[in-house]
Amino acid sequence: MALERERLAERAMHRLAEGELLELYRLMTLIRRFEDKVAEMYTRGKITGFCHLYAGEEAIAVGAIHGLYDKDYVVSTYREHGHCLAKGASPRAVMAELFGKATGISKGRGGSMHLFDPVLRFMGGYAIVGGGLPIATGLALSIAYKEDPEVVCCFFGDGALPQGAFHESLNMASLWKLPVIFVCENNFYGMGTLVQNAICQEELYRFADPYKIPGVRVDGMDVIEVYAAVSEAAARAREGKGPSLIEAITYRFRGHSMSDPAEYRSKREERIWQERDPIKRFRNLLLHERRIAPAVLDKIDQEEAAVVDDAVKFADESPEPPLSELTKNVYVED
Amino acid sequence: MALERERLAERAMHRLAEGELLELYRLMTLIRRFEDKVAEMYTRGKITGFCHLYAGEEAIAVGAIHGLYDKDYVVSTYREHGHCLAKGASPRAVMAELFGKATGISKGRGGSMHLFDPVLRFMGGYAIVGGGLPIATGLALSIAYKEDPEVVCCFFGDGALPQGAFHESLNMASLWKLPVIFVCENNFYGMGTLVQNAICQEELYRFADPYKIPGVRVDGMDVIEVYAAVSEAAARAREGKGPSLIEAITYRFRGHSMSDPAEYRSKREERIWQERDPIKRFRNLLLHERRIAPAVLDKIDQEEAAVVDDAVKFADESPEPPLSELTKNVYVED
Amino acid sequence: MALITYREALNQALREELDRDERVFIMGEEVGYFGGAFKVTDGLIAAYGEKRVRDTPISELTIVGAGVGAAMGGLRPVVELMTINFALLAIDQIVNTAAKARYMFGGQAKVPLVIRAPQGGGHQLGAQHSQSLEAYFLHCPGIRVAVPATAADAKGMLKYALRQEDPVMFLEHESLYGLKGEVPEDGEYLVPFGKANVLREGKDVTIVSYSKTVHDSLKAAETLENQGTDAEVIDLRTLNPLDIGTVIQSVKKTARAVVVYEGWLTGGAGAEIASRIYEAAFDDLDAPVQRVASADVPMPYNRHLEAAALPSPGQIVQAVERVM
Amino acid sequence: MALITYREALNQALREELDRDERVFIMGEEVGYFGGAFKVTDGLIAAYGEKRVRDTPISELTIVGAGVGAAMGGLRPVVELMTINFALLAIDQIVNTAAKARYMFGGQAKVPLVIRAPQGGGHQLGAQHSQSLEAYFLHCPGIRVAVPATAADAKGMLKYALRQEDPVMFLEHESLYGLKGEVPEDGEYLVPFGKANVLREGKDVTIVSYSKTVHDSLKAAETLENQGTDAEVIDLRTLNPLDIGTVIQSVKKTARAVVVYEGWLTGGAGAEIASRIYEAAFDDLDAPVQRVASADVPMPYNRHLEAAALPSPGQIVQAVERVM
Ligand SMILES: Cc1ncc(C[n+]2csc(CCOP(=O)(O)OP(=O)(O)O)c2C)c(N)n1
Ligand SMILES: Cc1ncc(C[n+]2csc(CCOP(=O)(O)OP(=O)(O)O)c2C)c(N)n1
Ligand SMILES: [Mg+2]
Ligand SMILES: [Mg+2]
Repeated sequence: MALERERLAERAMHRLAEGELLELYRLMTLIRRFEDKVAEMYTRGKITGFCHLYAGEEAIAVGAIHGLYDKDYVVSTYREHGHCLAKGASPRAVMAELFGKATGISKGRGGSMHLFDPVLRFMGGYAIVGGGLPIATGLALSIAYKEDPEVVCCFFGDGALPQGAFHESLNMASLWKLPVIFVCENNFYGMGTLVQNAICQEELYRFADPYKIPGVRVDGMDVIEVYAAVSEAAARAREGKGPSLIEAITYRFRGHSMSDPAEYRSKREERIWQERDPIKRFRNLLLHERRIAPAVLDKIDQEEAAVVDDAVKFADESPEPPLSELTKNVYVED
Repeated sequence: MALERERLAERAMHRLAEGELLELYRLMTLIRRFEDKVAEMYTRGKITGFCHLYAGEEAIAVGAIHGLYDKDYVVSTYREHGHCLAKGASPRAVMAELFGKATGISKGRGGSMHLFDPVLRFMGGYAIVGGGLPIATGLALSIAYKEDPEVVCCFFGDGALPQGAFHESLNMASLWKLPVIFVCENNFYGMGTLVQNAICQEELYRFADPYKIPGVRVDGMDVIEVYAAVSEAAARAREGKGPSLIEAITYRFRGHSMSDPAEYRSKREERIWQERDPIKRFRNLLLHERRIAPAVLDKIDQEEAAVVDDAVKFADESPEPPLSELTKNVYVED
Repeated sequence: MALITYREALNQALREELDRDERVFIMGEEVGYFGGAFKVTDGLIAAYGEKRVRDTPISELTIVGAGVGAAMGGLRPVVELMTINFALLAIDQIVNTAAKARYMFGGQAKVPLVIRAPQGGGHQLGAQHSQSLEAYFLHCPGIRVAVPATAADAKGMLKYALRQEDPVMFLEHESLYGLKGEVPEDGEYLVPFGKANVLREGKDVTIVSYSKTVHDSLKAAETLENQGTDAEVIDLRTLNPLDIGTVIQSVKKTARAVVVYEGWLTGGAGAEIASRIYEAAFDDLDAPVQRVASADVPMPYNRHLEAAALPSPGQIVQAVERVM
Repeated sequence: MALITYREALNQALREELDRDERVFIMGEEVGYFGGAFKVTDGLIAAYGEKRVRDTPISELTIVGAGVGAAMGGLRPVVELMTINFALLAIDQIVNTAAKARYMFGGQAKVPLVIRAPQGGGHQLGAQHSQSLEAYFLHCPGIRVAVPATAADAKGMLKYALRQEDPVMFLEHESLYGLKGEVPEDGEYLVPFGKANVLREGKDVTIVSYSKTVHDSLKAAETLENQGTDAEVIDLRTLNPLDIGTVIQSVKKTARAVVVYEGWLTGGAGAEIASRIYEAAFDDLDAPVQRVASADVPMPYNRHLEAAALPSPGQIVQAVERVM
């Protein structure tokens, strides 16, 4: 099956125009730079609270969302900066949110774990493990109800599989053939717990079987492979054939959150995964297989660095939400 | 696989002494008579509240619990009169509970849905669908912790499979190799909902697969087949090999509860299942395969009828719990 | 006006709103072919089809979560929880998502979700099937709490719930479904949230209640009248918003108040209502506010014990006697 | 006595009880090798092994349910919920099983289960990670609610919890873990439930609080002292049992009371405490009881908004000024 996946990915690769490939590279680079900068700003006290970075996992958000249409929905977790940026959010709005500013994507009320933009159809980061799956299922139900052509792409971690919500959602989505793609980011850890200490089945995609939906495992460090799998699942969903489960194998390059030194992982393990860095790997592929000039990619690197610097400047200079608005938006304003 | 099951059952049948077979017959007969009498008492207003009868499903409780040792634990649902009687409860104490009397198995505080007897290791009827599975998992954990030789047998309906608690419990029990047997009584309906309208997978035993535990489907109208499957699962559990999932196909002969006329089922369907009546079937088997004299079985029928009449008399004559005890036992008494 | 039951009034409200607004749909366990565990949705699937009236698996957490998602997707779901007791499996999605989404997403998320649930005791259903849990939702900013006591309110408030934008816990009492009352047939009959109803005027004492115990309070008021005490009875209708103004106005007149509800006494809605009365009318009160509620016990099955655990007109009369 | 943190005191209590009673074991997410999300169980797995300190999957409902089952099976589980916010996924097993089993099974079931959970805001963790939910458990007969404010109480109360038979919600405040205090080293140091602690004697006003806001109240009392107001500060320690006697005794002396807590204002524990004060000391009160609590909003992330949403010593001082 892994072979079939790779063949699919290869075909997808050849289908993609150079502009698209560069766009994928740009987005992954943006996310990495963004997260590195967030870490720096966190250390400097500009960002507080819980802050879960996406570095290392960029290929999943970028590949998956490239497999969707603009009007498709995304539902995510507390580790969602990457998904939100890949869905088209302005780095300024996301950074300003982390700074808690009024110009933030959630007006400074949400913070790192609760980004939201209905125009982009980025339907929220949810911080209860497993909490996004029922929401995604309901969004998919609304699509089916309206007979709209969209799909929902729902991201969550390996840690969510032992949650009842995962199973309830898969059953409901399958039973009703809802257009939702469940993307499990298996980075082998839920906080400090190894996946095999949390789940009796390490091949997470196998949980699809009893629900009679496709379950596949992809290399989550390969943006094209993720893209291919999600495109396929999206097409299926759009045809009314129901949900899919995609398990993307990945690794987070940092601790669980900014306050976790990840002492439960060995340096050796980290090194092995650093070598599979999805951005480096994709860069090599662009350079050697698609013969893109290094200067083109270097330029993107510089541009994205500038974009992130600009986002920080914007966030820093943005106003705080007024104290007078403390109780605003608990309910609909009359 | 069905064939293998049958062969296993046949072997078990031959292993069982005549006394044991008669005991199985006696218990099934007791439960049927008991439930018929409960229906009568309900109609006469002696019993109130929700009341879910077990008629038609007797082979599961009786077969399964015969596959256990006395010191093994049973956890059940709101449809648990049968399990409780099969575990050895006095019909007097159960009937008195339904009458709400101080002599009831739960002192009149629980009612039909909440029978309990720690001495019998009947660890309770739970009325939240799926609610018993985590309890059973925890009891199994306590056994493993104490390195005791017991197992837990947990009964629940097909309606519990879409509940998160089912999946969480299977995962935890498998992960920790706990001595628990999950027995799903698939009677095709959760209230008025057909199993295929609630679950995307009709072969419920297949949910065992991703959890890497044995999953089998047995004929729940065949007391010996159920017995054989549970004995096997219990042996496995006692050897430290962990949980099993057994799906027993059955049918409830009455509505969901005393207030449900079951209009969603066809008369034809009901007739087909009446023909598979587990007690009639077992009676035939005893008469024809084991050459037991009809008079022996008739005598049991009469005795159990008398036992049930006696239970009603006892319940009726028993005292109400005193009003002064309204707030007793909310907390430990000092 | 027509004399119909609380159950029929709810059914009528659902029909009218299903007719009026295509985005309205119903989902829950047994709401379709079974007609609802308490028959509130009876006949709706035949009239509106499986798309508008959807039977679900037994998966409370995901039923509610999917309701939130569907509401965010632009629909107006009515989620029925078979009884409030099962809401405890779904309360994470109620408290952590439905109630918070608008605020935590900077005012950009809309969750016009109505969660209907029968609640209450009195039918010997035992500890796990007899609870009244409105206090849990009252103690959660971001979600409205409706507790109608009459057939007319059941209709008008449910219709109102479906026309406003906030999520709502719509709590019906199992003992009220058969209660008849005059209900306007008008398809535009709405009872807005946050307006208490003075059901009986009186000058000696204010009895504040909601849901089923409103009727116990009215019964108590009759007994009191015979004893020469003239009680004012107020039905709050919604706990969030809470129309404390109407209550205070009454207390300023009577100088005495009794709060009656069916939830457990300790930490129940009555403590909040009483506190608000004291805070706004301390100097007007001639006696401490009395609370009449369920005993702090898991509901016993035995009928006499259950009756003793529940609030009753007799207890209300006694509470009034204590403040006179 | 040793000067140690609240966190260390809890750790010590767990060690001592693990040593004392073989039936005691700990289970929860990250309690083992990670040492607990807040490091309360740090080092325990190394000392006691995987049997006594068990890492679990993320399955709150079943973790708690399994705790109930294990307790029924004769053990004394300490279940850690990583934070109280996740308790909402498990509250069905808390309310419908743990709290009810003894009563509904006629006094025959024993559930000596301790559920530990950090709670509270103040660290910009946003709406889904900043709640204080003690009111949900206070409003549920059958389960004790412990809310220790000091290192010594953290130790003594946790040890007491593990030696009594009722299920307990043991709620720690995230902001208190680093707080130091003198803690008896005695392995038999127990702080029994239901005995409030008068932390500061005063004659002008009674400030009643628990958990973290006890410290805000003590700070406010200092400010008040400078202003010439002599405040008595009472730490309730447990909400169930609730030692209202100690509070009433104080109020009879001061004639004024302010209740301070971090849960949401509406429907919070403060309403219950205030109601009990009125009911027992109405004639002694010179002013209505004031409640100082969190604003009725999902916790905002922005630091200034969060600070404004939380109760503070300044607000307590103002509340006292209102009753003087
Ligand atoms: C219901 C719930 N339980 C516990 C937590 C605390 N928590 C936050 S993230 C996390 C680990 C999740 O791991 P995983 O799903 O694999 O996602 P990852 O962080 O690896 O992306 C835990 C336990 C939570 N937020 N929600
Ligand atoms: C959590 C929860 N949701 C809903 C109910 C209401 N209810 C009681 S029994 C039942 C059907 C259960 O069906 P099944 O599990 O197949 O058991 P059966 O009654 O067929 O034995 C439902 C929906 C409940 N008791 N608990
Ligand atoms: Mg992970
Ligand atoms: Mg069934």
